Amino acid sequence: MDLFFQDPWWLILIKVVALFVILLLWTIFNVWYERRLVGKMQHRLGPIMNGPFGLGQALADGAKLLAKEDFRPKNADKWVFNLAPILTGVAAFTCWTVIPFGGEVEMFGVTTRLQLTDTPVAAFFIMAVASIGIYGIVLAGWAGNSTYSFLGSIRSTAQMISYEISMGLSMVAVFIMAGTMSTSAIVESQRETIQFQIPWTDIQFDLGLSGWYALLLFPSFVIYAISMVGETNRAPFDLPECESELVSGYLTEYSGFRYAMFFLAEYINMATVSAVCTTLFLGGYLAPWPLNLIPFMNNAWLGPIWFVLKVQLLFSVFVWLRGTLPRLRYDQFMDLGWKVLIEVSLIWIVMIAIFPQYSLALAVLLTAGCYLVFGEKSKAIDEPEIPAPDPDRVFDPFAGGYPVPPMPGQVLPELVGVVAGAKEDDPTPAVEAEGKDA
Amino acid sequence: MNLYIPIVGMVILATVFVMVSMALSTVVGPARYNRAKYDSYECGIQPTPQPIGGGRFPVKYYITAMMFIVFDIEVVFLLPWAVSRNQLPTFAIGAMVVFLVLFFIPYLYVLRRRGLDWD
Amino acid sequence: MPFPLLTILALLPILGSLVLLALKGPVARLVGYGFALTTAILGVLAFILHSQGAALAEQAQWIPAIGAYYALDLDGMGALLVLMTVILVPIVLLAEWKVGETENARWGTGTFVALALLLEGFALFVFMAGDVLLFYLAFEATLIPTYFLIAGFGGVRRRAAALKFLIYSLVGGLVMLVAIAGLYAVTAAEGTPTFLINDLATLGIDGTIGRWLFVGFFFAFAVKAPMAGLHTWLPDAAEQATPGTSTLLVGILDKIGTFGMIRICLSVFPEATQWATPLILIWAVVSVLYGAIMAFGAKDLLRLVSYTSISHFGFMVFGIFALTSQSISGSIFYMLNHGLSTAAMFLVVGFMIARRGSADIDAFGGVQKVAPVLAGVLLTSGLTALALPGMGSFVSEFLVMAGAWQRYPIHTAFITLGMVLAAVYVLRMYLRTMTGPVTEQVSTHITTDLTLREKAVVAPLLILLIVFGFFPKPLLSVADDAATQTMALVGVADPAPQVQEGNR
Amino acid sequence: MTRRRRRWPSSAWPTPPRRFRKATDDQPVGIPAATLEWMELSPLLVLLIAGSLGILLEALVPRSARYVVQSGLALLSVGAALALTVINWSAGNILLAGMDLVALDGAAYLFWTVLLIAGLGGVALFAERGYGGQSAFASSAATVPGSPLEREADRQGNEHTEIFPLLLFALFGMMLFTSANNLLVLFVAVEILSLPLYLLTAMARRRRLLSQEAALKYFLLGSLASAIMLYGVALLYGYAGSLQLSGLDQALAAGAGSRPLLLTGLLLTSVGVLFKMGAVPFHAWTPDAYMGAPTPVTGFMAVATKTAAVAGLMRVFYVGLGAEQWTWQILFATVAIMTMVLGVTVALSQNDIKRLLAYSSIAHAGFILVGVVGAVPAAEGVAVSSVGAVAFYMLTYGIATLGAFAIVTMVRRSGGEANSIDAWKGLGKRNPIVAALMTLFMLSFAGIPLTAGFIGKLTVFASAWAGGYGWLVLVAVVMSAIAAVFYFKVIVAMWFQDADPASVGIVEVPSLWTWCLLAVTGAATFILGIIPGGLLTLFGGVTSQFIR
Amino acid sequence: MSPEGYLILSAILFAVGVAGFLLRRNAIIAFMSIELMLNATNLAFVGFARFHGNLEGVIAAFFVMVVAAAEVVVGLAIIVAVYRARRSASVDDANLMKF
Repeated sequence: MDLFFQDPWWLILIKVVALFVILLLWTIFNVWYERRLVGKMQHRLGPIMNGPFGLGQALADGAKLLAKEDFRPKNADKWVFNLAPILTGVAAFTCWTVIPFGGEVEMFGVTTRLQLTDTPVAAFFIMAVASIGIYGIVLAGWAGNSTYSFLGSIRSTAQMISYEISMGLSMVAVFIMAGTMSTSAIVESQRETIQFQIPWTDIQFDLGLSGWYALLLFPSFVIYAISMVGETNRAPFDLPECESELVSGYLTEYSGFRYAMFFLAEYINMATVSAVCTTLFLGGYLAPWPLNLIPFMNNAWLGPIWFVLKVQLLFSVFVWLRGTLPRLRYDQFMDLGWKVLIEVSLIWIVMIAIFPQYSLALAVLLTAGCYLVFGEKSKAIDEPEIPAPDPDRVFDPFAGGYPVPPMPGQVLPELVGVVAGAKEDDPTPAVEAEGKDA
Repeated sequence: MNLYIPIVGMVILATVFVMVSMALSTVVGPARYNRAKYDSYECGIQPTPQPIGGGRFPVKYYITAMMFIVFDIEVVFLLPWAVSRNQLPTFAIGAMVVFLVLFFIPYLYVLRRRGLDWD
Repeated sequence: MPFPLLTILALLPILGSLVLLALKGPVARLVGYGFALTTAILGVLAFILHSQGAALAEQAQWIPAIGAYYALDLDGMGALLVLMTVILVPIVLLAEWKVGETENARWGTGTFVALALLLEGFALFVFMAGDVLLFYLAFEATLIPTYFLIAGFGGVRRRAAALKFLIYSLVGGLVMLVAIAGLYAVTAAEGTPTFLINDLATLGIDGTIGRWLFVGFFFAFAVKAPMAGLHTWLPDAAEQATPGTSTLLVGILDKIGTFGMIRICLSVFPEATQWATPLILIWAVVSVLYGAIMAFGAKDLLRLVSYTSISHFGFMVFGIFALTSQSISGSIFYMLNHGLSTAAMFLVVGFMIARRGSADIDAFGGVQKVAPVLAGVLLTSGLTALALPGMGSFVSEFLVMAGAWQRYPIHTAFITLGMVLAAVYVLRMYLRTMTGPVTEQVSTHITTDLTLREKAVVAPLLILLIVFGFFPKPLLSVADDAATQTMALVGVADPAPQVQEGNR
Repeated sequence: MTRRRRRWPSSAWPTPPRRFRKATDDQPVGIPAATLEWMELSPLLVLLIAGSLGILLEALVPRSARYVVQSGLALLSVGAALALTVINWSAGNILLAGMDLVALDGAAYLFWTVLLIAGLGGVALFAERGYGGQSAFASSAATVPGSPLEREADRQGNEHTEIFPLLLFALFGMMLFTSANNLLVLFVAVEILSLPLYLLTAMARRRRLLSQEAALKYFLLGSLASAIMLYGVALLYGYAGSLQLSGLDQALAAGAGSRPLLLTGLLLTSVGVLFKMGAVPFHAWTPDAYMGAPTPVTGFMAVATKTAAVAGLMRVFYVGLGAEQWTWQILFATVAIMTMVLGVTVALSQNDIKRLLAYSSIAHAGFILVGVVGAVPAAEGVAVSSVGAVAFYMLTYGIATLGAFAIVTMVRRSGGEANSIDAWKGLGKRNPIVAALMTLFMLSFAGIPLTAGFIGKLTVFASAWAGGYGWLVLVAVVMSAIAAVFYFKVIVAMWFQDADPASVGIVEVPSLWTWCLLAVTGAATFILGIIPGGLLTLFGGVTSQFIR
Repeated sequence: MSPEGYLILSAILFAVGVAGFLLRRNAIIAFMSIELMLNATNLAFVGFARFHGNLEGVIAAFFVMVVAAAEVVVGLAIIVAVYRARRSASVDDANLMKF
């Protein structure tokens, strides 16, 4: 009935093994790539010692972890503690089964696609499997039976499910446009070029620009791009494992290779979400514009190259974010997810549901609207008013019973009289109780 | 069904890999007993006794979880509709818009009641 | 639609009770009494009109879905009972003029009057109902005022007695409700559902279903007109309630039982009636004897009177189910007479108790000496109860016996034994309380003879009883008509005297 | 090759993407356009929209104005729904609406009317806050009972005006349940009606631990019941191959399919509905939920849930499983007997008025089931159908229940309700009017003539007998005689017992809401007891027919 | 296609759910048992849909999912409230009301 049915068993075997090996190698490469790139950004070298350009570094790290003691804290739940990394690891690999690397090719005399398999619900399948990965994290935190890991896993779960919604919603827009959830069909649907039409006229023109959904569904793309960072717990959204608060989050109790497994999964996941992004929004294995105008460039065997390039580019963005942005506060992070992304996604879905053919214009409209609502001006409204500290009032270092740092303009009591202008006053800390249920 | 055979193959391969390497690490790695090492990690102080299951944590997380469930279901409903969006009559599109609007109302409610605020 | 005399007659006391709820103090009782008297006048008027042959029936659609009508209809028996009711109520009210001032009373006299009027109104509805559902409705509705009357005024254990009364009546009533539901099912299956007694009578329900329904109705009536075995609520209620309440209870309310037997059981289920007759007759005889024997052994005056009533009700039931026009006519007439005589008994005993502060027979003795009028009145009313010739009750009792004798001589012989016992217990009671030496207790407590009010209460009762005894014709003819009608509906002919033996 | 659209050679695959900017000849494929009968469905829609609007208002209107806006909106919408129902009914709009999912027939309109009347009563009870300016609902349900946060919310005078939208949603679910022509809709409706009630149960202002516990029990048992019911629905679907009641009926007529499947499905489906009715052995939640829930909720729940449940029960079993009546009649007869016996006997020993009324409601569920068992269809020439009788019974019971619970809210001690019967002693002396009304309602419960309850019982018993279940009527009658005992217990306490100073309950004067409710229910109980003619004709006749 | 396999599986799952509800005392576990029952029903629905060759059962499964979600939301709210008030989620501890 379809191409994938016709794959003989040996071809499937070859593809599975090949994909597995590629993923492992690519991940090892990515670890090195990230460290090098961050190093460059921070004007240092990064790993250079092992192998050419330090390429063997990640491999060495893996080998080291393999040889480390892999112990389980005595309070931990035996089964779940072991199950969690397995779940996470397997889920990370499984996602890739439906990602298309290239189009239809001849291979050993069989016509097949450069893709392990595809199903009518492939994109949905990815979401589902990714959710199983979340189970791994929850269970890891729970099984560790330690405060840090538990809090970390709770946080990480909350974070991942929060961003999964906007991720799902942004994907819905793609499905509306593509009319399918099959990953290869989505890619193919982006092959066609965009016909531009000047509003209120019949004039149409065609720049040969492929109809990538990153263009056609720009807001969805942006939302997806943000959510995918949140989904992978990467900076600036790496709250579950933020060292300053939670030691290592859900990973706190893990060591040895079980730890390595989470580590591996995280990097695979980064690649996964990038690959999904590529597939859904960036034309997957299709040649980028203007190269797509050259017939040769659309050779199916070139597909993997375009694909890997795009994914690597997105991966670089991950690294870039990590190298430049500070970590968000948890409330800011949740606010962004719940109050901005979902809201915008919902509106966008409604728009696109009604007028899919005007998506470009609508995207502009929505972007403008978002700027108006969430832009600089409204910042002041969102942020709670912080009363300006009264410079005349002396700082109470134990306001509310906890040691607190001085606010701008305030002076530590021991500095009174030492610093010019600082004088003692009666300490009346203004503690404002806010009713929660407004 | 054949579509899923490669997936099953991948799952098996990945499981084998994960389990073998985990088993390998226990064989290869050392095992030196240290009582403190097997305690929960808590910055070196005596660990707080923890009931299995983690004890108490902010209700906020429950709200998040509940909201997630609601919205996830929404997405589930959107998906089949989205796929067949251009084969559907206007009524079905209108119905989905109504559905989304109905979703927006409680969302707005939670938002205004500061159910989504973290402090 | 003609002038709705019957509706007004029945609604007037109910209206009166509502008015009384709004009033307070002595005014209430006066106003209430006014209502009672007006009702009495209307009732007498209705009776006279009926005996003149005026058609007083009223009928209107009520609940079409189940075929219920608002139908009021005054037949001979109904007319007699209406007459009795409207006469008794003012007398009772007069007798209980100060009921609200006793220490046990929960509410004032006004409330008593209001409840009594309410009871009267519902009772009138029952006696005039031409529709089974309406009958039932009013039948059950009487429970509420009665319950409050018993529970609100009287002895210390009155609440338990009231609850006992209520539960017995309710069970009986609800069993009747089953029968009514069945009646609906039967008539609905026939075509249009109806609850009109006249329609039902023409339907002639028979067969197993008819017998079941008969049993349902009869059970309710047997509880009401206490037949031995289902009677236990009555002595308790009578003992604990005030004499006035007991009068209303036994004199008016319990008549509903015998009334219903004739009105519904006999006319709607003729076939089942004949089926059940042998058993019921024996039951009635047992009732007569049981009541008499219990009265004989009673130590409490009120209980004694209530047991005599049980005996007398057995009498009435016997007359009804003997199924001769004479006996039925006698039973109907007996209902009237029993109402009056029991009223006299209860009220007089009540006067005694009010003075002595105890209802124990042993607490009295030699009252004759200190209160001769009281003693005389007690004797007279006692004689009416034992059906001395010359009293109204004699006429009716004689008719019952004479009618029944034609068919059931053996039963009648046992009944006669009951009459003998009646004479014994009444006279024994009189002897033990009134004659003999004056005890110390009696002399300290019974200081006054009957007051004017009390005389005014008893006088009309005794006068009426004696008048009926000597001149029963006008009333008896009404009862005769009713009996003949009933016989026609049942479809049983009077046995010819010469074949009485063979007809057994 | 560049712009060639690749067509996949498979038909099993989704159709290839169609680009919108070129798609001018969009023809809907295979999916027929749904049609909605807007006017006929308007009562449902009004409630749904008003409920949603209520939530929106909750978000947008400032707190001080919420009470007025919400209670007004609730009253208006329920009133409007009632008016629309009556309009549709009198216009004779009998049809299957909403793609045959909703049956708008006489029975549906009948029960809608009863439900909406109960809804009006519910709104009045919910809106009452005459006792020290407080409603019966928690100031902040999310706070821990007894915590500083709760005290703070109390102090600020917060209140949950969300109760009104919740009420509207529950009412919507009930109406949908009543008219569901599809087993799935039935299930969805049962959830729509239950979920708001679970929440409302947990929101009592006083005795919140009790209230939360009641909600927990109600919720757990309720969702268990609905899960069981759903499994039954699945099995019936497996039997018939259709979720439509008419499909079920046809499958039964054809006699195809496996009978074990059918019987198991039937049994399991009835469990859910019987649970909602509070019939034994699925009654365990009733006393706890009634006792723990805020009294206004209890009143509303007692009436409306029961009405909806019995209506749904009759629709499923009369319309869908009518051909199987010899199986389920005996089942329901058994359940009815158990329900009556248990409800009555346990009620005898209750000393808390709400608990007493709860067991009384169980007993009443039994009486209603007696009416259901008869299964007398509405047809020309049949005077009282089972549907009509049951609907009328529900109306009378509902009116009395609303009134009784309204009075329960009024008798108070030290700021809270005094629910112990001891507190009611001597009420007749302290406040004869209230005591008289309560007496009237109790008499109506007991089925004493001249009250609406009597006519209700009569019609139900009559229809059961007409359906050939005379013996069941006998049992029911014996039970209602026993039931009278505990109703009279209340009456006795009010009129004949003297107040105990330690536990005396004072009648606090409520606002106009409760007074209106009491006036209406009292008058209706009385009037329906005397002249039920017109209404009974309407209820009992062919106007109460089911359609498939 | 015979639905028996699915039906048996779903019946087993359902029975497990019922047993879990009846035997476990923790409210959350009891509640999860109910969710299990709902999902067992879903399986039955889908199996029957396949057997009858119509989509009604599949649609039903969708609705059941929604209902289950709504139930989760309401149920967790109540359970959390109870848990916070009395620091226990055991059904046996909810004992303020007896008979």
